[in-house]
Amino acid sequence: MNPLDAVPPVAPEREKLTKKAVTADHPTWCPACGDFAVLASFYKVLEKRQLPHENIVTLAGIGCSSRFPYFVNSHGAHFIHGRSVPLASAISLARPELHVFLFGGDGDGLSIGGNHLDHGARKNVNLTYVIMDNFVYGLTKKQTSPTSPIGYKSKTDPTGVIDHPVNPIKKLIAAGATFVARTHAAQVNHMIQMIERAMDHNGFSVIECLSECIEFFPGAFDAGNPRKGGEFKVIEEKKWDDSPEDEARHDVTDEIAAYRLADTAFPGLFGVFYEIDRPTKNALEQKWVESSRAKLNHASDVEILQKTFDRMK
Amino acid sequence: MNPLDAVPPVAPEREKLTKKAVTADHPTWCPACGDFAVLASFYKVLEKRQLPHENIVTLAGIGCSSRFPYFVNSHGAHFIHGRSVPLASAISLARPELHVFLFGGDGDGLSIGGNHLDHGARKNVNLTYVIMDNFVYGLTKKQTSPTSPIGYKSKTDPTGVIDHPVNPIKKLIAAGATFVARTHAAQVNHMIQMIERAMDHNGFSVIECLSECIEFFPGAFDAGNPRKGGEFKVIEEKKWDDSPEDEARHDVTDEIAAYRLADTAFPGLFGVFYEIDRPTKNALEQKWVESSRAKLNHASDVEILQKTFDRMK
Amino acid sequence: MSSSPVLSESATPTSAGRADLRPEHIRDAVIRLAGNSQDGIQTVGAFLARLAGRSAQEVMTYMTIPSTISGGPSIFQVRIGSGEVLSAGDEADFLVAFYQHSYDDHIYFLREGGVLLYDSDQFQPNLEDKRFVYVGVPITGLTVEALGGTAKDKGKNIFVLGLLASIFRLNSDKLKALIRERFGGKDESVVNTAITAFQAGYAYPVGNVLTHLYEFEPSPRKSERAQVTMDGNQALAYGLIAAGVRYGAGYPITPWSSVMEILRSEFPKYGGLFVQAEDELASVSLALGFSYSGWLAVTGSAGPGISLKAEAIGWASMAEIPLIVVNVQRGGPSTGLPTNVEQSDLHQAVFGGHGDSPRVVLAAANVEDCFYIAIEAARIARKYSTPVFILSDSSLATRIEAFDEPNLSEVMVDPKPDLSPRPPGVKPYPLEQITRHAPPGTRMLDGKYPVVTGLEHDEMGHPTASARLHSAMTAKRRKKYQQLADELPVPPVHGAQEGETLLIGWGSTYGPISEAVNQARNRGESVGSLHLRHLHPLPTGLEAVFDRFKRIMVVEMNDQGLYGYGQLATLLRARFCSPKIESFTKTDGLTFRVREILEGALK
Amino acid sequence: MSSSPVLSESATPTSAGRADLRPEHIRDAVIRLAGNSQDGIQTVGAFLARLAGRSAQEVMTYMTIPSTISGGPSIFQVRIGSGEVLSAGDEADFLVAFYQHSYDDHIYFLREGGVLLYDSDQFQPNLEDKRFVYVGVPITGLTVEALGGTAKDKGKNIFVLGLLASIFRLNSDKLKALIRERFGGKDESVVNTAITAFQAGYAYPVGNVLTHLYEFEPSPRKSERAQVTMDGNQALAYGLIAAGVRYGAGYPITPWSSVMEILRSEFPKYGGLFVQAEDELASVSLALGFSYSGWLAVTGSAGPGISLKAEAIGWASMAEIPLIVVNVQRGGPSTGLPTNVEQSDLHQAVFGGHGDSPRVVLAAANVEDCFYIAIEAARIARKYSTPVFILSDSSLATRIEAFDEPNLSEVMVDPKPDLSPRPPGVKPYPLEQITRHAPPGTRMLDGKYPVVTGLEHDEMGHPTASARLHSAMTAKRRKKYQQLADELPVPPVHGAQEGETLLIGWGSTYGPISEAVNQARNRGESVGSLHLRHLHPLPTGLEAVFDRFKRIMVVEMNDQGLYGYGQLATLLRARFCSPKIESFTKTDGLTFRVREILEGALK
Ligand SMILES: Cc1ncc(C[n+]2csc(CCOP(=O)(O)OP(=O)(O)O)c2C)c(N)n1
Ligand SMILES: Cc1ncc(C[n+]2csc(CCOP(=O)(O)OP(=O)(O)O)c2C)c(N)n1
Ligand code: SF4
Ligand code: SF4
Ligand SMILES: [Mg+2]
Ligand SMILES: [Mg+2]
Repeated sequence: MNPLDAVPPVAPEREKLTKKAVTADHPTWCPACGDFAVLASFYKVLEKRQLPHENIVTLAGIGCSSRFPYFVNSHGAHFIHGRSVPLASAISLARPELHVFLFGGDGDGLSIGGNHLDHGARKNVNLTYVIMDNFVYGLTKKQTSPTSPIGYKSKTDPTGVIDHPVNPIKKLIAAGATFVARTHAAQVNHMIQMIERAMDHNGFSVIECLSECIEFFPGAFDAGNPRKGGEFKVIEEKKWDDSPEDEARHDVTDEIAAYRLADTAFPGLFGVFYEIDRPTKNALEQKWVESSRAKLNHASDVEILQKTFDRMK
Repeated sequence: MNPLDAVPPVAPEREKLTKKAVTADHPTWCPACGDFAVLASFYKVLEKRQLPHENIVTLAGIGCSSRFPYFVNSHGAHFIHGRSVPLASAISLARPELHVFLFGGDGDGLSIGGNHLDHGARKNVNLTYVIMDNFVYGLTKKQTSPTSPIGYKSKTDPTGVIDHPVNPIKKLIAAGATFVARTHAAQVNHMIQMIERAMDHNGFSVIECLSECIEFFPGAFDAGNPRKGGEFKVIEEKKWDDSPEDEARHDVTDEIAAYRLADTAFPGLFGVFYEIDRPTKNALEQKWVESSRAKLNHASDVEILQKTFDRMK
Repeated sequence: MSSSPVLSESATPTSAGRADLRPEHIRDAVIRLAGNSQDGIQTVGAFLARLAGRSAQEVMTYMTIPSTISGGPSIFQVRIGSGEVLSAGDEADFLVAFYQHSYDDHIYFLREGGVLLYDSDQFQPNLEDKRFVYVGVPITGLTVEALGGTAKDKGKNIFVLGLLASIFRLNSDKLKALIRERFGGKDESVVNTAITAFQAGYAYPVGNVLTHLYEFEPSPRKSERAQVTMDGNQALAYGLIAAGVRYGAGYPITPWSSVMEILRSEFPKYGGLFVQAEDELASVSLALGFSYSGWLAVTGSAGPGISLKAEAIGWASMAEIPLIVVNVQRGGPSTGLPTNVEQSDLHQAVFGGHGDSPRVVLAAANVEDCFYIAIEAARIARKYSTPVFILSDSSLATRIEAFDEPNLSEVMVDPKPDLSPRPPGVKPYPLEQITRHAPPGTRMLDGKYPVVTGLEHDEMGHPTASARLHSAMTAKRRKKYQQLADELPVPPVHGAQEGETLLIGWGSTYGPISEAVNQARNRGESVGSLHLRHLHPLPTGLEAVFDRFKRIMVVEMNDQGLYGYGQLATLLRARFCSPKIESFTKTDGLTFRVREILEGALK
Repeated sequence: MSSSPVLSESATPTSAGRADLRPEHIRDAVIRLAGNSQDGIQTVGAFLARLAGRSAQEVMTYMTIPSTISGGPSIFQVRIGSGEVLSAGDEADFLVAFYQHSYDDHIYFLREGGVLLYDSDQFQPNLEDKRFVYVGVPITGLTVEALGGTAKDKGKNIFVLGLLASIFRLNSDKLKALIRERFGGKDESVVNTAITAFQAGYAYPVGNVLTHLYEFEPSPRKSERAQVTMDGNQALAYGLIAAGVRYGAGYPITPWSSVMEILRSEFPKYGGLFVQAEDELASVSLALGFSYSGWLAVTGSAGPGISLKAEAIGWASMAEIPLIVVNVQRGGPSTGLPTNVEQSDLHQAVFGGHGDSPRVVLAAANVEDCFYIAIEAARIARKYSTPVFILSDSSLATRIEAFDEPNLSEVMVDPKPDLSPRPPGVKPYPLEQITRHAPPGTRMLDGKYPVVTGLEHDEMGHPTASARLHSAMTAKRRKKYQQLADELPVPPVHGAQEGETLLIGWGSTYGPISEAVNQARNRGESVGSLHLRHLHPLPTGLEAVFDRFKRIMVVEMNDQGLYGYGQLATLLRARFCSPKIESFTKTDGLTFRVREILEGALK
């Protein structure tokens, strides 16, 4: 028996997937929390892409941002703190027809969950992960997060943060992620673009989205927000039009170049840093499945196990 | 009371620290396991450097390599799998006068322990960590490790490894380690050099040491071993002698350059990839201690707590 | 207060303006403030509690935290008494309602004849309901007026504080002093605004609508020591400091976080350090590193984080490294109810490790005990070189109490590690003695340096698979807890020393259980209670107490379990095999009301 | 064998060369091979076991793994019987010693009159000791000779297999067939070398030094089904496959690893997948992801790894996601004794989670049961949407037994997930029914899609802090286990159905306990035994059985605990509060000998 048998026939009649259809509970976030904009962009993407409703899966760990699944009307799971990448990986591996979306915070993804992020990346499991980075622990009310900048005063660093923060983009590139992008919750269109490109990427696609915690780190990302007098510097990607200008543009398949761009000082650059094709774990494992089943010329489960037992007599 | 009071007066009479003095149980490793050479180099370093015997601390997680502490006659701890970096960090932070050495395998340090490695690195805790990388799980008898190369046949990848392996050097540079080096257990002198430079580095210093698992991955590192027809390519470091040759040499403080060198194909390069000065967590926390105690003009513990209670009346 | 006549008649609103009323004396009042968490009603409650503490009155508070992120409805209840205050009260004498929803949700809690003080700018109560005394005050308007609209809603809380101060004839100077302390440091304007709001409330002619003003009888309790007022997490943190704990590590989680936040700021003053780690696995490992280096260390969390520490705590059992593990319990399982109270982590504390990995489990009975239990935990951890759990819970964590200031010169411990050179022949794991580790930096005069290990080992710490040694070492690790059990005193019985029913409790239920015993005895029942601070091992000799009662009823805030018994009840039944041990539990995420115990456990 | 007269007289070596001896018939023999793990004595043992299995004989093996990395002394013991074989035997009838140390360490285990077969090229035993029959064979030399020195020590094991084949008149053709199967696939020379070594051993004129040859009586047991021969980890892995489990994730650890290695290779054949994760936290999370996606999944480990899975297993309890958690127990606590056996993780399995997080705990009684317990675990996990622990241990993991081939067409389950569209109004967490999740990919016809969660929730899965709902949901989560308890059969009592003593056991102690009961009854005692496969919840109605016996003695391989009771004994005392429940435990890291039980539990 092959799990793929399990794919349900897409039922005939399908009404359009409206924003209303994908909207669930009203978010419990603080008014003006950056996360609202991320949610809105996700709704937009779902409306635009019209995926089969039942094949959308929204997953998260624990945190303010990780409350995401309650606000999206789709199959979903609100898991434990920091372990959502392996949870999501399994769903993607067992059910390739599903669209696996994962949301969470900087603490969830880069502190307690940092190792799973790296291993999910190197294994290149096919899923899309948006890290809603607010440089702070929101839900637990203002402790230092792995991305909190030096000097930021939190409840656990009352005199200011002293630990060198994580650079999520460098971390992801070094770990072997095949799609790495960065966006800003104040830039809805850019967010939508990034989410769409991430979901179109076949592999482990991660977006760091700067999303302001109004309550505990207001103004954190103004420097990247023109409306707040900041600058939203977007990465110019190569058009491969061998124009002279193209020289200067970024080759998203160049790992070293991507790493260098990730070194840009705060607020840093936005857009796609890195995108390559590498076989997904989904494909590699499926290949193994097929070759093993071919060797057994697709015998039934009972036949296969019986053969094994016969060898044990 | 200040923890530093706890430093014991170095007792007067000190006989020379001989190899015999630092040798403990006979290693339980398989004959010809690469780890013997790492142990021998460590003995050499201890003999050479003549540290106060009681201030040497040898720590490890779980694995063949992690049995290290039993074979060194020094204060030591054999901890649990994958958590030795936080254990060691605490010892370094509470007892700055100690020399904290940490040993372990690729599974211990890069699989289950991968997150602690990154956070130890960014916090720049002052300790020296030798990752004895054999590209396999030795103690548990031949499962895939995070550094096992694609195609390697293990008990958990009978048809050959399919997951993209970790590049420990890239991982460490991206995480913010302040000293990152690589060596080979067949090159005792190079190992000794690297260990000495690592211990002289003030900060989080890590050495990836290719150490062959004779039992489950024989010949894994021949390509880096001249005696086995391989090549041991050493990184040429800048001498800052503004000679023309120096141009081509590697600037160990250049993060991007170090990252590029780490991209060299197997067996890769050996030597110091990256070394910078960044304040250690030890120093930063100690500064905080001193300023807070100064503010209280070094009142006694009872006085400080009493003052606090007075504010609660 | 129910006992005292004052305020007991059901009065109707009156506008008779009698400028100053002769105050009635009261012994005890339960005041519930109901509003939104943004209104800073916690601050008001805290001020009242602090004031009570300063006036040598007993006080206990109770609060709820909204489970939503962005604030929302929340209450703060403060009970002030001239006599002993054991619980936050089953019903309110005074309800201060800021909004319609506050009124709707909490009027049930106001006792008949109680006073409803409400913001008449926000809503109108049902004045037809003659059970209550209604005092409507345009709180919002008057505050805005007083502060010149600048501060919008802010300040309402302090205005109400002024109101209450005049109603209860509280010492306004002491209160203003408290306000200055609290807001001092921030810029002057903040202090002034607060004082202005307070004055406005204090000056409001509440007499016009109220038939009485009240005054607390001077407290009879003559204590030579001043009182300190704080919540349970503060008491726990300062208890650890008094216990000589100087190092620790943790990861944030409700309701543990404030302990780590305090320690992070306080330890450096004492030359120590608390590290916020990347997760709970790292934090317990750091704590073990500190302990190994000679400084008994603390780590802590709530249920989810404690689960993650299980493996490393097992190492502490095996390697015999001292460690303090704080579990500020919340509703479970899994993420559960982060802001509600429950006592459902006891079994995990006792049995959570793989293998036979004995550890010590203690629980704090009230806020004051949070301080002393920390000292007891450190004493045991050092003496027996073992991990020790301290169980607290979210009600203790957030509850404010006033208690006699501890005598620091007596209780405080000097934690300096023992780095004195060790004579030849010391064994790291002697079979016949309790393990005493030589921390790194200690010279071993025979030149043999020890390795501590999680593998089974011989007396020298070398790994062994010897059948004989594993049996012997397992027994060695067990016996020290049996020795501890014999050393522990049998706790005193509160109330009847023998008779019908013995209530047994642990942790934060101490107050309501004791008060239930008092009330039951007032109505003539022979009831006593035994409160356990040492849960594992249990003190030797409890049988003797059990024998003196017909029924033994264990009262706890957790589930009745698959076989009908709560977690402590299960431990006691396994230990004593006495069928008379019964169980009364609940799982509604709220602290026990005295009435619930009277009706549920003593029916 | 002790029962049969054969081999019972103490003979001295004889050189009387009687070419062919009339074989004596025997019913049962215990053969212990003692050498180094490098010698491949496991292979010899496995061949003998497989042969016995094929000859419809009962067989049980026992082996030790050296705790050092680089191999070292190790034994493999095989007991073959024409009658029922319940344990690997308390003493050996035949000892094959490869080295001096093998002789020194194991001669104690050879019964009086037993045969010592030794490599006379390696050492000389003490021939003065007249208790034994000595058969010296220059094993090393003859093997080198036979194989032309190329293979050095390699091949000695197969040579010995040949020797034993001739001594026990085993079917050499069947054995050669086994050898070919085993070494087939590798290049021809390997097979030939092995066959040559076997021939050489088989041809050796052992008759010259032995007074008897032996032959097993044909087995009386007429089973219509053929026997399969495997170890416990294999039986468990194939049981999971038969149970329809197709996905899982794990991380290596002794003695669990071989289960994951088998599943990693086997699942793809069935269209599934087993993932080796970066650690245990990831592996349990992956397994939960598989289960959530509609495929009941498995994760597993030994103690240290199980501790790391505690938090996520709690999520499974709360979110009500089915999951199978295998714990192949080893000596604890902490890293403990990785290669020794112990039953000390029972308490953790039952109580290891924070909060009230009920789960199911099962334990396999023998190798055959490892297969069927997996099927039972999957049945329960699916029916009750719950995490289910399967407890095995390192003795079961490595022990080889032959048992009736399961009837696959009857037992095998089709695991296809139910993705059929759900009618309007389905609630993810109905209070009055058992939770049935709709996996992703399932159309919800009312357009409302469910979120599974670790937060307390209402029937729709929305987070709630409602007091009423938390009580109700806690009860909902509890009641399904009470329902399961009522559904479980009371296990049969082995031996006396009433009388003096009832022995209670769980897990791998089934064999020795049953054999102890048989022997005790032979000497006239009224003893029975009850073996529990369902440990949590316990089947309803055990009291009735307990009432039929005067004493109840729980026999387990773990510590007696702080209060004198092993882990199951503690659970039973808490459940039944019966003072007649006693406890007999040991912690030497070795399986029970029948004699130990007779002397310790039935004295
Ligand atoms: C195992 C565990 N540890 C700790 C917590 C407490 N906790 C909840 S959310 C959180 C971090 C929140 O920060 P982040 O992930 O950045 O999300 P945000 O709230 O900022 O969106 C923590 C520490 C938990 N729920 N579980
Ligand atoms: C929590 C936990 N998980 C798994 C194990 C089993 N285990 C012991 S060592 C090891 C990995 C060994 O590989 P590595 O770290 O590379 O060390 P090596 O033996 O290769 O030197 C594992 C998985 C364990 N002891 N504890
Ligand atoms: S606390 Fe911060 S992150 Fe959380 S909801 Fe409020 S604003 Fe958003
Ligand atoms: S198994 Fe491999 S790593 Fe372990 S001791 Fe043997 S050779 Fe060394
Ligand atoms: Mg955050
Ligand atoms: Mg390795």
